[in-house]
Amino acid sequence: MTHPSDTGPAPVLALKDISKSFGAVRALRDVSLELFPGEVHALAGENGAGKSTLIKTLAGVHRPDAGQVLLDGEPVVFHGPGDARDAGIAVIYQEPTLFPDLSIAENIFMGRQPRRALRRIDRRATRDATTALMRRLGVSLDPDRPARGLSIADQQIVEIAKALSFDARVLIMDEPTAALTHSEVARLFGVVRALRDQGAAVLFISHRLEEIFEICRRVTTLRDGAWIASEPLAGMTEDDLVRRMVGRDLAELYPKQDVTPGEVALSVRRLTREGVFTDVSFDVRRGEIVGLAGLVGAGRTEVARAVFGIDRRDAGEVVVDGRKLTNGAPSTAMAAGLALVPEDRRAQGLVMDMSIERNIGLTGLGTTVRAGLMDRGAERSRSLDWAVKLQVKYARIADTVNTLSGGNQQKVVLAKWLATRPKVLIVDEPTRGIDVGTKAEVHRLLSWLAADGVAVLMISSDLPEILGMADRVLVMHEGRLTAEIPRTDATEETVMAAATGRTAA
Amino acid sequence: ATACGGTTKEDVKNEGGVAASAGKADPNAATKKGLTVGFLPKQVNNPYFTSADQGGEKAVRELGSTFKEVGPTSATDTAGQVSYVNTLTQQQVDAMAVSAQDPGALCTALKQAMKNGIKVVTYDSDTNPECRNAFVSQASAEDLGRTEVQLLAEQIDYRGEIAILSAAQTATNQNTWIDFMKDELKDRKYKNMKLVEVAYGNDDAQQSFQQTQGLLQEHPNLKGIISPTTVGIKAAAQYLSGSKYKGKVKLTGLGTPNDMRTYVKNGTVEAFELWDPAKLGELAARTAVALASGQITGKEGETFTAGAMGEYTLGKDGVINLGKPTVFNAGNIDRFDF
Amino acid sequence: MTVTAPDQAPVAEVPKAGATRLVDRVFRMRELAILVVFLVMIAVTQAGNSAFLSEQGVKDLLLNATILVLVATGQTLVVITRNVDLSVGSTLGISAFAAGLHLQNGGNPAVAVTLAVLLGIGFGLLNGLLVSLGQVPALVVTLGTLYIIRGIDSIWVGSRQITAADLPGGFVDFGSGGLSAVPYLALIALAVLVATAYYLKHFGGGRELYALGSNPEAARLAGIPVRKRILAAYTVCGALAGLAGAMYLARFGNVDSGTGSGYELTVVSAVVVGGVAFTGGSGSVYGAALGALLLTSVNSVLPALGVSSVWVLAINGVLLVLAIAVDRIVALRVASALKKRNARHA
Amino acid sequence: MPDSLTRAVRWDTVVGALLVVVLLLSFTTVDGFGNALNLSFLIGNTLPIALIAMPMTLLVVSGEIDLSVASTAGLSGAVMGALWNQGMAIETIIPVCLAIGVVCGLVNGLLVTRLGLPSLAVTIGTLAAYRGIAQIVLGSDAVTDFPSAYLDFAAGRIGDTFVPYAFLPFLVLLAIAVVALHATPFGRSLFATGAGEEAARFAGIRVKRQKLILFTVTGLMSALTGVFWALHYASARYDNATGLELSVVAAVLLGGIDFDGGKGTLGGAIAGVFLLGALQNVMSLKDVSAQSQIVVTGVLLVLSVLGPRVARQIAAARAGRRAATAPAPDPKAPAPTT
Ligand SMILES: Nc1ncnc2c1ncn2[C@@H]1O[C@H](COP(=O)(O)OP(=O)(O)OP(=O)(O)O)[C@@H](O)[C@H]1O
Ligand SMILES: Nc1ncnc2c1ncn2[C@@H]1O[C@H](COP(=O)(O)OP(=O)(O)OP(=O)(O)O)[C@@H](O)[C@H]1O
Ligand SMILES: [Mg+2]
Ligand SMILES: [Mg+2]
Repeated sequence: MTHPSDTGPAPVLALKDISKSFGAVRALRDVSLELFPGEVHALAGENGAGKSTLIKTLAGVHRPDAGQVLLDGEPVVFHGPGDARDAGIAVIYQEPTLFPDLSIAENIFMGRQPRRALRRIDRRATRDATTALMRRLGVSLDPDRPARGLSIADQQIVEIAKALSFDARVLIMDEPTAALTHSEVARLFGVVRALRDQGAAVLFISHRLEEIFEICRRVTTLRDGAWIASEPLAGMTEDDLVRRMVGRDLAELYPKQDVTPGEVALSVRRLTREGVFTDVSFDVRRGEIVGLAGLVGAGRTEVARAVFGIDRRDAGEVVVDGRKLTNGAPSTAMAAGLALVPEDRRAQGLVMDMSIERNIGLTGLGTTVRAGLMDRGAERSRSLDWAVKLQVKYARIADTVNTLSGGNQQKVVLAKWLATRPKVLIVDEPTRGIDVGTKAEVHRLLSWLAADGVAVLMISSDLPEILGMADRVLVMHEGRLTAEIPRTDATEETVMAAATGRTAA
Repeated sequence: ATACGGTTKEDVKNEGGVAASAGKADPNAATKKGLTVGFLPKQVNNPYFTSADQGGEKAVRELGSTFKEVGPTSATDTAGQVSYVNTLTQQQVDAMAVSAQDPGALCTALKQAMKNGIKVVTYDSDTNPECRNAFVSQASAEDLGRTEVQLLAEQIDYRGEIAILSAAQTATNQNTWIDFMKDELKDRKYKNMKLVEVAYGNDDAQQSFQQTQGLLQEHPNLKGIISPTTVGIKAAAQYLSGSKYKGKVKLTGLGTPNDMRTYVKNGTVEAFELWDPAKLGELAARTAVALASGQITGKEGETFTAGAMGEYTLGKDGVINLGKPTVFNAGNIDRFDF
Repeated sequence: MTVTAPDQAPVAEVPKAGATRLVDRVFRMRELAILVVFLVMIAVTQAGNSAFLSEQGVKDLLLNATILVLVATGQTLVVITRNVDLSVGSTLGISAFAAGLHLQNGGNPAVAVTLAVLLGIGFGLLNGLLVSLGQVPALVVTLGTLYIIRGIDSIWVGSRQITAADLPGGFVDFGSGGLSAVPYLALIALAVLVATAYYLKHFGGGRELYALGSNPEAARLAGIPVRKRILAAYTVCGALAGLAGAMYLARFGNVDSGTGSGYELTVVSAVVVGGVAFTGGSGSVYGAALGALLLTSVNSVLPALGVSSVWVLAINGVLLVLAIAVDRIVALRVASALKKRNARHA
Repeated sequence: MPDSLTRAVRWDTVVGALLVVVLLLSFTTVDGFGNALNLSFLIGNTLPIALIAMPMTLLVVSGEIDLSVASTAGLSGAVMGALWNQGMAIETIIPVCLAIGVVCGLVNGLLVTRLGLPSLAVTIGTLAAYRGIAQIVLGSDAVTDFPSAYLDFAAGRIGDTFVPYAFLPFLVLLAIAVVALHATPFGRSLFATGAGEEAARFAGIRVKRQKLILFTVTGLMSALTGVFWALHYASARYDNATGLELSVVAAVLLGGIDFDGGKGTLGGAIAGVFLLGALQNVMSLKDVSAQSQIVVTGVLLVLSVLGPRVARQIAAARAGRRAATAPAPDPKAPAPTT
């Protein structure tokens, strides 16, 4: 069943016929996998295919129900993440797992800080090592800054630094690039290649297929928890890989319809939040998809938050469909027809302990009401409707969202906001962590919404997505809008030039 | 009877109280046996009440009846005490002896008990008179208040600043005593003594401790402290004995010999006073049985014999006085153990 | 606030000054705020009553705070892990009685203190096991053990009490004695405090307490022995409550079944005033100790200023709210400064 | 079916069932329990806790807590006594007291929502402050002479039934609270806020305003409880209802309300309140000492959290075994992790 190992060395780490269930959900069924030193191995599959579960099994977070984990050919049992770590396995989990109250340096070295005499912690050495790691990744994060308040991208970078600091034999990365922009990804790949050349085995997960083809040599595909294939990437095309993952051919990834923009639906004038962004003005017209690009930390999310009213603005005004929005009041923004799909789905998008039904229902509390009381029937049909439209994969609509895979959680967030039938939709990293199939669907959906007259503002760090979907591209750099590029002129070069502060095109 | 369309205090004054006692006393009635007498102290686990209730238990046994004790574990859990009155009512005891945490709060429940034919005696702390048949007072409030001032005055030669360290601000009996102390101080022989402050330690060791410290810091010329509460005097004594004020600032008040023995012996305290709680409990028990037997009904002027303790006469509002308190000092303290 | 560009600094010599010690500085600032409030309060009182800071006065201030400092130190350990121990008052009471009973029967003071500490450790272990192995909410469990221990204490002690007369003179003298204005008990508390603070700051185990309070799930993934650490925090907390019980006995020379009841609220107040967050992961034992000092001193300051005891409770409450509010405002200022400073340059 | 299994192990259902069992058992086996008088006492004494438990449940569901409730009740009682003594009409006094409760709640709410302070810390502070103000307002007085019509309403029962007059308005309030929490958008948004405040804010829920409303309502209900308390026990003192907050918290916790917010039902909370009340009543009737009752309360609390956990684990283990044997897609059992 397993692909025969074609080259010399024996696998450092292997899984044999692993199965794992959560309650009644069978997340993994007889999956096998071999990781060789000196290779980067991709793990591909749709949302909910079981990739993260597989990784958590390797990392000792989950105990498999059946099957074996083999380390250097010997069967091992990991009783906890500590055991896997001691065996030389470093893991970057899909969701950042930082200690918000501790400094970045402590976050990276927690549990294995450099020691001085009498087992005391050597803080200085810890800090120096962190600075060196940051240098290696080409970022400038202060090692003594607390992790609280880091953007998702920065959190992801700290996670990467943490994993690198192990000098591990096996490096496992679950969507490390989901929140990163191009340049950071390039930097990361540089580091990964160096590690690979030193003989480390790397397991890499990403829903950006071009990344898989760029850095990986072999790929293992999962579908619905079952092993499909393990094979070299050489000679494969993206379409081949997609077919393995979804079991059918994929429609176009960027199905952008051409729409003639209508009147202005969202107008932002001289918006300023001190110390964060300054003097941001732009319009979005009905039927238009406007991309908002920029490097990580450029302030795009902050603009979206201020527009929606999560943060108060210090100056400027926001007009939605002719109505001026009250400062700092998301409820009035919603009433005016604005919707915001936030970037952090776990904290901002979803109430993790609540059911799918109720999460979607949360934006409809004002509408699914009869005589002042909740109309549960209406709530359920509204939620079901949208969950089905977005093809959320779940067992029961009453299950809590924390049992869903990351991508399916993202779909629930989208469903929740589309259900409000917004006039203006702001999406912040809408396809982060979403598989290609779903990504195409989301794009088709956005395109369809625009065609239907919705004004869409799309913030994304996935440049091809911006280029493929946007009618116009706005670019931010260090808290200011630096360029506005029409679809015809938008290329990687022009956008990156504006994003890095070189004179705009 | 409404003023400005509402019910005010004035209107209520006219409603008038209901007399609790009814029927006629038969001083010669036989003492009934086989009764159940329930004791409900302010707080169980409190050594003072335990002594009192043990006195009560002894007497009830002697009279051939059954004794039981119930009560809350906190002296401020008034609601708990009310439930216990209800419980005793449900259990159909013949009489209950209650030390009320609050003069008003127990009333409804106690009246309910009396309606069910249960005789109610209060001891140590009274309720409103109409809510019980009789009250056994530990000593007349007047005696206690005045003698404490006299005790302290002798110790400080009738001159200097003095202060009072009381329990809670709401403690009814303490407040009555303090009023009598103030009245006593009006006498000309105390013209060189000045009451500078009344502090409240809430019958909590730590708070009483800190209130004592505060008194001494604020009034550097303080010569003496009266603490009419067993917790307060003990805390004050403990503080004084570990401080530079030991022996210089006099302390008196109400304390138990066992609590105060060390401080009397190490010279912190010269003399203090108290009634015998066991005797108080005994008298409460005997009163309860006398009520249940019909020998008294709670009216002023009725008399009954309380075993070896002798004959007692009911005063105004059905109050029975235990007698004068005992003064303890280095000479006699070793003769007492409670 | 100085802005450094970390990228420019050579790796070997990261500057100590400037923003590099930011995390520590945030902590220290919170403690500083409480310290200032405390000092101002003391100064005002001294101005109003020159006897306040006499040798006896200082000694009293320190003695009053001692027991609370000990218990608050233990509580802080637990609160840092995003848990709470409400049973400390009950534990203090029962250990104090156990120690007293031993001494009453002519026992050795050292053994008595050990007994109190062991009893505390026992109850700490019980709480810790329930919380860490049972994985049940600490608030409920320790509210439960608060009642259970208090109940057992009441049944066991009954109406008995230990008074100064039952204790060896040396033990009681130790409780109120000291090196001039510094009581022995305060020295013990100080030693415990400094040791705990040092451990929290400089040892892996201590840092892991912060980590697991900050994000329990991440702590598990980082391979931190979560249960073991929580168990340890509760055990130390119990041990300190036990030790505090022994010190209570020495100090007040008086223990009965009600000793320490309601103390949990005072302890929690001290910890809160000291800036230890109930959401876990932040705060320091020094802060909690300062909080304890502040709270107990208010009770000495008001009487010394001649404020009628009727007012004490209200003023206490208002001060508590003020202290928390001031602390919060300082923290907000720091956070916004932090945010501005961190506007990143790619 | 795992579905019915998960439902069965829901703790609030268990508490409800437990309450029914205790009631049934007590009716048949405990003397004095089943009669109307005792039941009316039981309900009357539990009402203050139940009254506060209602808004407290809503507050806790939304992720906050208010420990100052008992002090607010005390303050409202103290104000009632003080104004009554000054001759104000009771019909004016009660609205004034309720208004004071609203102010107390507002202060808590503003401190929590505007300054972003943790409610636990704030309300520990105001717990002391409100009680202190009550002490300043009423001092050592105990006011007992409220008009009998009001006293009878608060303490009396309908004819010879077990139903206290005050129980009927309580049922109305309870119905309102149940509907508000479980059937309105407001209630739904409370659960969302408690389980994920940031996500709720992103969904356009006005979290701060909603919390402010809750704190205010809690203050109002606490004041109402204070008025009820003073009339029920015919005693207005500054220390009325001291310590009630712990009883409320214990009962609400027992009813399965999660203090992390976002979980629980009002039915469970109220069942918890009456379960504790009934147990205490039964134990007192059975002469279980107050000390042992404390232990029982504690054990119940610990079991209330250990029980569901063990049950969940058993349920999860069963579902897991089923899944392993039968590969057919099956509804999910609750997640064992995170
Ligand atoms: N703790 C859990 N409890 C219940 N079900 C779970 C749990 N974790 C994962 N699952 C289920 O297991 C399946 C596999 O999930 P997993 O997270 O491994 O998917 P994935 O391949 O990583 O998806 P994505 O690309 O969206 O991250 C999903 O159906 C998910 O709902
Ligand atoms: N909740 C927060 N608290 C404090 N600082 C934050 C917070 N969110 C973001 N920041 C900081 O504000 C700056 C701008 O971040 P923002 O998230 O707006 O950037 P962005 O352009 O949206 O980038 P991305 O979304 O790719 O991270 C960053 O330095 C980030 O670290
Ligand atoms: Mg995943
Ligand atoms: Mg962003």
